Order: sequence, then structure tokens, then C-alpha cells
Amino acid sequence: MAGVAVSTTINGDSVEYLCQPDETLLEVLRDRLGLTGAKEGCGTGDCGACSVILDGRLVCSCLVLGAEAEGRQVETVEGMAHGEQLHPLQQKFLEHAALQCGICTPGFLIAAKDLLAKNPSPTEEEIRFGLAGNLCRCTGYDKIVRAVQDAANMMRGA
Amino acid sequence: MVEVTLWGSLGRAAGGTNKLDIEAKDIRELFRKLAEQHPGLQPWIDRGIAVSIDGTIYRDTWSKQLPQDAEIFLLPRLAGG
Amino acid sequence: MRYIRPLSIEDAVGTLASSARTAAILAGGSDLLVRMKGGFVEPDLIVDIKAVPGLGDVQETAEGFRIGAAVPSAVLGENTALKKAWPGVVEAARLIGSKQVQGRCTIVGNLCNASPAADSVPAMVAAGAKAVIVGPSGRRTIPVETVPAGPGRTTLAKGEIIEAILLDKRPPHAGDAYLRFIPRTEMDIAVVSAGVNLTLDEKGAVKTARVALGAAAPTVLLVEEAAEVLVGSKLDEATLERLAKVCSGACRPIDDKRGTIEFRRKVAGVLARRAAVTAYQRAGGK
Amino acid sequence: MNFDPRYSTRNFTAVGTRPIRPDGIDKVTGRARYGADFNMAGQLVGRILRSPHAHAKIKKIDTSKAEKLPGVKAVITAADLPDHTNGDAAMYDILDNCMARKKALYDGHAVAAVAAIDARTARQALKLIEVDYEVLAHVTDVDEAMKHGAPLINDAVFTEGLEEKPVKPSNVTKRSQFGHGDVHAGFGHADFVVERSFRTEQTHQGYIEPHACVASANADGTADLWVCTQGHFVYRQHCAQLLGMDASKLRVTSSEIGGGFGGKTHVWAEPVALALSRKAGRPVKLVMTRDEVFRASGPTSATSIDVRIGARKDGTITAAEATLRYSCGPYAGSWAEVGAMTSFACYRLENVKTVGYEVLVNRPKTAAYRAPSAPMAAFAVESAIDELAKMVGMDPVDFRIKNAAQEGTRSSYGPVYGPIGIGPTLEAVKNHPHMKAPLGKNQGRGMACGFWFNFGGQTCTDLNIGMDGSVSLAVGTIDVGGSRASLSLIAAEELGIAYEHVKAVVADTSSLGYNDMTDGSRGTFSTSMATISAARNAIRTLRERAAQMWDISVDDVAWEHGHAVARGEKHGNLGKLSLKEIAAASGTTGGPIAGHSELVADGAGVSFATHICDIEVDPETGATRVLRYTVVQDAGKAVHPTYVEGQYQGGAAQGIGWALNEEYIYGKDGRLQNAGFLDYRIPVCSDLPMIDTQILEIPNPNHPYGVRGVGETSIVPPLAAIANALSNAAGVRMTHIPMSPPRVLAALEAAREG
Repeated sequence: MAGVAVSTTINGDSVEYLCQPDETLLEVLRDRLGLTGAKEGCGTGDCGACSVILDGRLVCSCLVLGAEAEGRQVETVEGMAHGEQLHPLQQKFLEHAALQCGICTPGFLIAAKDLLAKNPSPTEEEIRFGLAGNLCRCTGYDKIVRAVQDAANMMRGA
Repeated sequence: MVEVTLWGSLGRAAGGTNKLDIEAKDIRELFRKLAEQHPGLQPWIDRGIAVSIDGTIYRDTWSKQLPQDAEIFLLPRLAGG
Repeated sequence: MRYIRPLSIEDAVGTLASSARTAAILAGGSDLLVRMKGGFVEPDLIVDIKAVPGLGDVQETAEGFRIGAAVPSAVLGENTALKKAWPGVVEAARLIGSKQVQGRCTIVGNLCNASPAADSVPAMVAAGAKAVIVGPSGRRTIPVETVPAGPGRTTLAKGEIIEAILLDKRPPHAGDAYLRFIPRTEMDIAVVSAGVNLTLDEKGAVKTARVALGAAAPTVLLVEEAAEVLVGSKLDEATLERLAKVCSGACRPIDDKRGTIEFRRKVAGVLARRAAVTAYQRAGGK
Repeated sequence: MNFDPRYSTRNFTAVGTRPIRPDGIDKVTGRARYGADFNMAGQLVGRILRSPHAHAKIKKIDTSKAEKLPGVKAVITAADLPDHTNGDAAMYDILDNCMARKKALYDGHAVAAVAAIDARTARQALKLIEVDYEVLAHVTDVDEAMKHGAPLINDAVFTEGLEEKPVKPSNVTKRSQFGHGDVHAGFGHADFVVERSFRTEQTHQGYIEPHACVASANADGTADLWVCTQGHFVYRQHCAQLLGMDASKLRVTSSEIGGGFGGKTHVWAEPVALALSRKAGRPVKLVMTRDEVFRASGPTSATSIDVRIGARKDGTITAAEATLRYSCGPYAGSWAEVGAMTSFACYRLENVKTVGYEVLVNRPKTAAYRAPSAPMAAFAVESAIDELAKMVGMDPVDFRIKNAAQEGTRSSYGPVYGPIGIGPTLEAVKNHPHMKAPLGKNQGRGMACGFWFNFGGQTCTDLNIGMDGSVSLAVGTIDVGGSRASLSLIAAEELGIAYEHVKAVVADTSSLGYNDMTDGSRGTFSTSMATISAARNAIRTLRERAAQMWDISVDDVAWEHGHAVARGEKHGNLGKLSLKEIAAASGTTGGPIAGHSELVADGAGVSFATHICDIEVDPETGATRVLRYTVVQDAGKAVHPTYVEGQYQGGAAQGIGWALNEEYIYGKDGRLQNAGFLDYRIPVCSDLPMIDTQILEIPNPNHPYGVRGVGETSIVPPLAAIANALSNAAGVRMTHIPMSPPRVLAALEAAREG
């Protein structure tokens, strides 16, 4: 099996790695680059725990090959805060207790970030459908939706 | 002497009785005497029996005193999720 | 296993045609990677077609629209002209998977995966969409309904790639719609689905109609009798009743983990009826 | 020291506030480490080979080809896990479940495992293992399994609990019975009787994090295990026992846990990872795939339940009876027994009888799932209660209020209740604005009650006061949903300091005494009790140190609001000493200050909830949508109300999923058809409305702050609440869960055809 050399940008940093042709971007992030914020909940694109933003598009990193990241921009949960300054979504998730076990949280944060980038004033229904690709088994989604609403308010005000 | 009520299945293991009068000051003594008087109950005790004293369920506090006028009810020891 | 990213369609076709063993085309990967993960396929060669010029574009031409094989559904949803002309096709494409999957999945992939439950296919079939196929012996254009041969099988020959989907330019008074039934509100595979495409005459009567059903047979079903029911009508109650009945009757569904034969039959008719009403309204009918 | 757990009223300062949880920042930045986020140098990848057959004799396993594959470092079968269980039947079942010994008992049962240098090699190696199966007849349905002539899963099973020991083996491991009075006579006094049979399909806890661990066994007999679990001390005991180790030589560190809900209460693959590591001489990481999680870990029981309830014209229930059959997977369990205990627990009944049957089937070993066994029983009973209320002509809430259990009622499972919350939750529902909101076409409202026991258990904590006066709290119960925040609040409350100065962590098994796992809604109840006890012990030391600093008797030192205060006129000029000042001086007053506590937290207190829901049915497709949902539940005392709400909402959402779509679907071949999140349909964000909550606080007399467990009860009412709403919306009584669109549509069609 021939390894593929990849040059890409992750959270603004240039990164190079060698991966196998069938290795997913999720595996590369977690196992080669130590970026374990993206989680594997299913490996089949059904849970959204591995969500990342690839060239401005929300994707499941389990459904992207590591080789495909060549020359592209990848954003993960590790890149959301700036130093000690949390992203408004991160802050609001904490304040609203929008997480219990927290395994789905990185995926939700990334999906919500993408949602608000495209729609800064979503309705509750738009938030619910916008986040339907992310499964949470703990919260019943109530506090997640409220946190996203509150973060959207905060970001519009800023 | 306290009156102890057994749940249905335990009653069968004790020979078909649902109520027993036992001289016991605490849960530990209760279990010891139950096993002495009804050897068929030993496996049940080993697997775990919970003791309800006036409606409060005790699973592990074998030192718990058994008040004379209390309602003592034996129950299966359960698992939660 | 090798991963290659050809820069021309000829290279892609050449590589696929000359590959001695199993090769897989990668566009969005939302089916391929799942099948690889499950161990159902182990390709020796992965041909990523996203770097081929033109495959990532939606072009509006004199004849209509040309949708490249590597265009993700999310991009279709952002194309105002396409959405206006073919709202049913776009809404079908936008129902495939989650937001995350939308950023990757393509209607060509959806077609080539050859699932009878594929969301975009009944809408494309109803729309009379055509597939442009490139292969070792050149290009050919065929109706999309002739691509799937059965669950998981297509009529494509070795080395052939679908390069683009063609949708006709819309005449006035035309509308299409797609509806599917899923148990949840998102994330499910269609239990049964219906696509309806109508054109109306000046008086608002149906001039032409195409009705397609998904997850109702081994491949997507084009129900000609249903179209006949609609033509000439203004979708009065009796016509809609007959449409539902004909569609239910045309189904050859199975019992599986997603639904029963009875359910699929009944709901195929319900969805066809509802989709027809929406398509009619979109075509300007009242 | 004796600890008095009795409740006494007090004014809280920290408890009841809603601060940010201590582990929050790691979880929103992606830094929190879960089961699969940990790695060790030289680590191998472990993978498990699983049976494709529902029931098969394992005649021979040939691992030689796999062993020869370059990169494979260990291959194991049951032979590498010899039986150390010494007649402990429950542990033997866990051992056999970890690795099939003689027979594969369900689709997905582990039969062999490999450790290799990477995942690809491990996958290849699995394909090279040759297993010679003799496929046997199987049975996956609970009713079928009880029939005479059903394939026998274990021919050594003779039903326990019958009048006479049976002469023939069967798939029924146990019959259990509860109740009092004379149901026959009771039905004789009834003017109305409802009698119905119900079925519920098997569901999975559906935690988003698959089981994951890293095991490292050393040549000297010691080992380390990093694992996601609800009870690392329990996992240590299980693994040590199954591998024949001293428990003290196995250190288990719990990772952050990505959901458990009962499914991570006993070991699955961890002993296998340790055995692989032992054989390979290297650390082994073993992470289940989602497919494995569904096929081989933790589902709840599938059930078949008959209910009969009678009432007089005035609405008084005269008798209630239920027969409950619960699937256990292929190993004995007590799931129907719990169902039989909880069925009628909400009601005041003179005559009640419940009988449970534990049934073996060729499905994965049943595991606990949030108030295990109670939701199915509540579905059957609360559906029948609703129907009976209609027959009597009473409002369903009033009917329940009339028959609700109260203090002094003999519970259906035996004991007499102390102060309980069923009445108050019903009264709160009766007065809730939700009950009066208008409904539209095809919409209906339903309500239902739920009960759960709640547990306590063995618990210990260490509370260490630093020289700067800040407090580290080491606990031994896993934090599944914010308990580190509530326990920090408790420590702050008792010590009288600010929440910000307390940091709670979950200690590993070598750093703290044994703790039972986080199950039975016990985490905050038990560990808060131990934390209060530890804090009180620390306060005693703080008072002693203050007494030294002042050179007075400790008896003259009291502890008030985080300060030592000298009592009595002669000490009137001494002022106060803060915790911080006493801590700063600790080096010269006797060294570090700490409080410890080891206790058994009993007296958790039973829990009740009542739910209201509005739904809309599409009469043409049978699709049901939840429009509005309200949970009313007694928390005793809500320590961190936001996380209490979270428990209520999460439980309700799981119940809604169970009610509408979640189910294990088996083919005729006995294979699971939907082992993934695509076709095992847990609710997605767009499926649900906001879930309103109302927290009642009826103090638990057996906890110093009145705390009760809150984690589980909220999954109990939704199944029936939705069924009752559906009945009101569409006029059909659904008796089979889930009420999936095909089932609802079939019921609607049948009703239309009359």
C-alpha cells in the first residue's frame, strides 16, 4: 500500500503528513496529528461527532479521506478558541449546560459554527434542522438549542 | 422479636411462608438467623437481599438496627442504569 | 491500495479502464467510505475525480443545466437559477443525509450507488434528467432511469464514468416536487418516496407529467399510468384519488427493517398525491 | 466517626446555584480525554472476531494462519481466558459474554481476538481465523422462547421460583411474584375491567461513545487499564477476577465517559484487551465499532406484558394484575422481577399481583438501561390506567390522583411508603398551563406517571485542603453528567467557602477506596453524602487547628460560614479565623488538613415523575410528531438545578425515542438488521420540541440536604404518555412499542375498516 504525502492547513497552521490511501481524515487527525477533539461515534456519517469544516463546508471527517485534504483548509474544535478567549458558542455551551457527557460537544460546536456563519439569525426550527446531523443522547437537545440561540444573539451584538 | 415480610419468591424459598418472627437487633443478625432457620435462603442472601425498614430500602448497611415496631420487608437487590 | 487524483476526464477513464483489479470512483465519498468502513468493498484503486476540470461546476446552458459529477448537494441548494427551474430535484438532493453529508454527496453518486431508496433519483427520473457518460469508447447520453440495473448494480461498463447530469430548460408553467417518507425528521433513508414533474397548458390543465416512485421496487419506478391519470386534469379530487391508487398499485415493494409492503404501498400513493399538488402549484396551477 | 445522614432544614448558599462545571472547558475545547483519546507507547490495536450466527456450537477455532500474519502480536480465544470465577454464576456469564466458551449465543458474540501493529493488519488477521461452527436452531422472540419445543439456549436451566422444581429445562430462568391482597376478590368488586396485552421491542442505551480501553499488562503481574466506564472500581474487580489477578495490582483509570445510561456497568471487551496485552507483552487499545456496540453490548429487554385492572364506578381501583415476560439475552437476569416490582408502584392498591418471567433468547446479554425494566412495565400499566379512566368516565389525572400512593400506602412491591412525591407531581400536572393549552386537528394530549427506586451504595471521598485554602475533592463515582459540579457545590456549602475554590476530580482505583459504580441514580446522592461527611471531618480538624492557634479548647470553637469562631464570653476578643488562615498555618499546627469518608449511602428514597405530552398524527402516514413535552419530577433537593433539568430532559428524550422509533430488528436468520445509527433511529434535534421541566423539592429524610437521585425516573413515563396522547389524537390504542409509522398506520387502517 502506497502512502500518500499530504500538505494541508489545519486551524490555520501548515501541516504535512503521510497517510494510507484508505485512511480517513478523522483517523489522520486523531491518530497521526493528536487532534482528538473530533470523535468517532459511528464512522459512517450518522452521528456528526467527527464534524470538521473543510474549505468552508461542514463535513464528517470520517467520510473524507486523509488524502483529500491536500491543499485544503481544515477547521476543528481545537481551533475555535483564540488563546484563552473562548468562541461565543463555547462560552454559551458552558453557561447553558448544553453538554452532559460532552462526547458530542465538539461536533455540535463545529456544526453550530458553520450554521451561524451561513445564517446568523436562525429560528429554532432552522437550528434544529441545521444540527440534525449531530446526535446527542444526553440532553434531549433543549439546552443545546438554547445555547446556540444565545450565542447567535451574542455574535450579532458583537 | 421483629416481624419480617418476605417477597413472593423468597417466601417460596422459605417453605411457603410470607411472614417470619425473628429475634434480631440488626440486618446482619437477621440474615444470619434467616439462614440458620431456613437454609434454602442462603443462596438468596448470597445473591443479595435488600431490607426495607419503614419504607426505606437498605442494601448494604448491615449494621442498621431493626426497631421493634418497624415494618421490615425483604426485597431483591436490584441493579440500576 | 492506491489513491490517485487525475486532472482530466480522459486520465480518469484511462486509469479506470486499464485498472486490472477493483477500482472505485471517489466524488463525495459518502457511500464509498461507508462501504469501505463496513468491509463491503476493498478497492485496490481509488480515483478521486474532484480535480477534473468542470466536474465541480453547475452550468446553465441554452438547453438547460449541466451538473458536474462532483458537485455536492449543498452547492445545488445554493444555485438560485437551478432551484427556481427544478425545485423538486434540488429539494431531493438536499434530503440526502445530514448537513455534513450535504457538503460532500453528489447526485451522480446517489445515482450510481443504485439504491432503490436514493432520494435524488426519483426526482431526476421525474424531471427526465439525462446522464452524460464518458468511457473508453467515447461519450453517450442516456436517461437516468436506465443507469441503475438493480440494488447496488448499474448498467455502466468498465471504465465508464458519469460526467454530468443534464436537466432541460424549463418551459413556462412547469413545476416539480419530491417527497419522501422517513420515520424521523432527518437522517433516515426513504421508506418510500415520490417525484412528480408537470407542465401545464395555458388554462392550467396538465399537459405533460412524469411520476416516479422510490423504494417501491428494485429500481426507481417511472409510473407511466400515473402520468396518464394526470394529463388533461387540473388535479381535482377524483384525479388525485386515482393517482394515489395507481401509484399504490404500481409498487412492488418489500418488507424490510425500514417498512412493510402494506405501508409502502399506501404511503407511495399519499406522497405521489401530495407531491403532485406541490408540483402543480409550482407550475402556477390553482 | 459516626455520620448522621438525616435531613435537617437549612438555608443554602452554594447548593441550588448554577455555576459552570469544572470539566466544562476541556469539553468545549476538545481537550477532554475519552476512552479512545488515550494512547501508550508501543500500543497495539486489538480487534474482536464475532459470531455471525445467532446460536452455534463452536467445534474448533484455528488461529494458526492469523498468528503467522506479519504484524500480528497475539491471538486469543476463550482458552486464553481460563475460568477463575469459582462458581460465581454471574461472573461466569460475564466471562462467557466476553468470549464465547462453547457456544456462540447471539449474532455478535465474541469468539476470538487479535492484537496487531495496526488496524489494517488486525482486520486481516480476523479474516484468517477459521471457526468451525455447528449452527443450531435459534430463538430471538421472548414469547417464542417460552413455548414448549423452543430451541434451548442453556439446557442446564430449570425455572426457579416455581412451586415445584421443573423436570425439564427451559428458557425461563426464573419466576418472581409480588403483591398483596386477593386480586380475584378485588376483580369481583370491579364495575369496569381493562385487560390488554402489550409488547415492547428491545432498545439500546445508544451512548455516542463506543466502548474503548487501553490495557497494559506487565510481566510482573501488574496492569493498568484506561477505560470509559460507569464504575472503574467495579471494572477493576471484574477484570481482576476474570484474569486471576490481585485487584490491587490492577490500576483502572476512568476516562471521561461519553454516555453510559447503564450500558457501561459491567465489562465487555476490557478483559479481552488485558488478555491480549498479557499475551503480546505490549499495551493494547481496543475500541468497538458502532456495529459492535449494537450487536454485542448492552441492549435492554424486549418484553411481552399482560395487564388487568379493575375499578368501581366511583373510580377506586379494586384490583390490579400483571404478567411480565422480559428477555435477558442468553444469560440469567432479574429484569422481569424489577418490572414486576415497579409496575404498580404509583398506586394505592388493596389487591395487586405481579408475576415476572426471565426469558433467555439469542440476543446480546441484557444490560441495565436507565431505570431498567421500569419503562416497559409503566407503558403497559399507564396505558391500561388511561383506558380505565375513560371507561369510568373520569379525567385521567383525577383518576390517578384518586388512586395515587401516599405516605403509609403499602407499595405494590411490598413495603409501606414514607413521604413520597407521586401525589405532588400529579397535582402539579393538574395545575400546569400545559394541560389547558388548546389542541389542533389530529393532535392529542397524553400524560403518564413513572416510578424508580434509586440506589445508594458504597462510596468514599477524600477532601484535601491546600495551604492556600483551596480544596481538592477526590471522588470515586464516575461523572456522567455534571456531578463534579454538584459535588463541588456540596463541599463549598458544607465548608462555607466559594464554589470556585473547590475542584472535584474522579480519582483512579489506586488513589481512593472502593466505590460502587454510578448507577441507580446514585452518583450525586451517595457521593454528596460522603462529601458532606468528609467535609464535616475536615471541619473538625479545622476547629482543632483553630483551637491550637488560639490556645483554647476545641469545644469552644464552632464553624460558621467558612470560619472558626470562638464561643463563650471569655473568648469574645478572638475574632474569627478563616479556612484560608487556618490552612496557611497548617504546616505548624499538625500538617496537612483533610477530611475522608467511607460510607454506605442507603436510604436513597424512591422517585416519581409525571409527564405531559402533545403529539400530532398524520392520519395518512402514521407519522407521529411530539409538539410539546413537560416533565414534572421530585428531586428531593436540586443541587445544581440546570443539570437536574438536563437529566429530566435527557431521560424524556430517550423515552420518546423508545416510544416512537427505536428497536432492534432481527431477521429470520437471527441476525441484527440495524446495527447502526442510520437504522437504529434515536431522536435527532429536529424530532423534538423544547422539553419543559418542573422540579419539585420534597426533601429526602435520609440525606442531610434532602437530595434524591434524579437520573433515571424521567425515562419511565414517556412510552405511555405518548401512547395515551396518540389514543386521544387518533382514537387508536397502541399496544406495541415502538409506535413506528407502519404500526400506527396499520392501526389507523384497521380502525377505519372497523
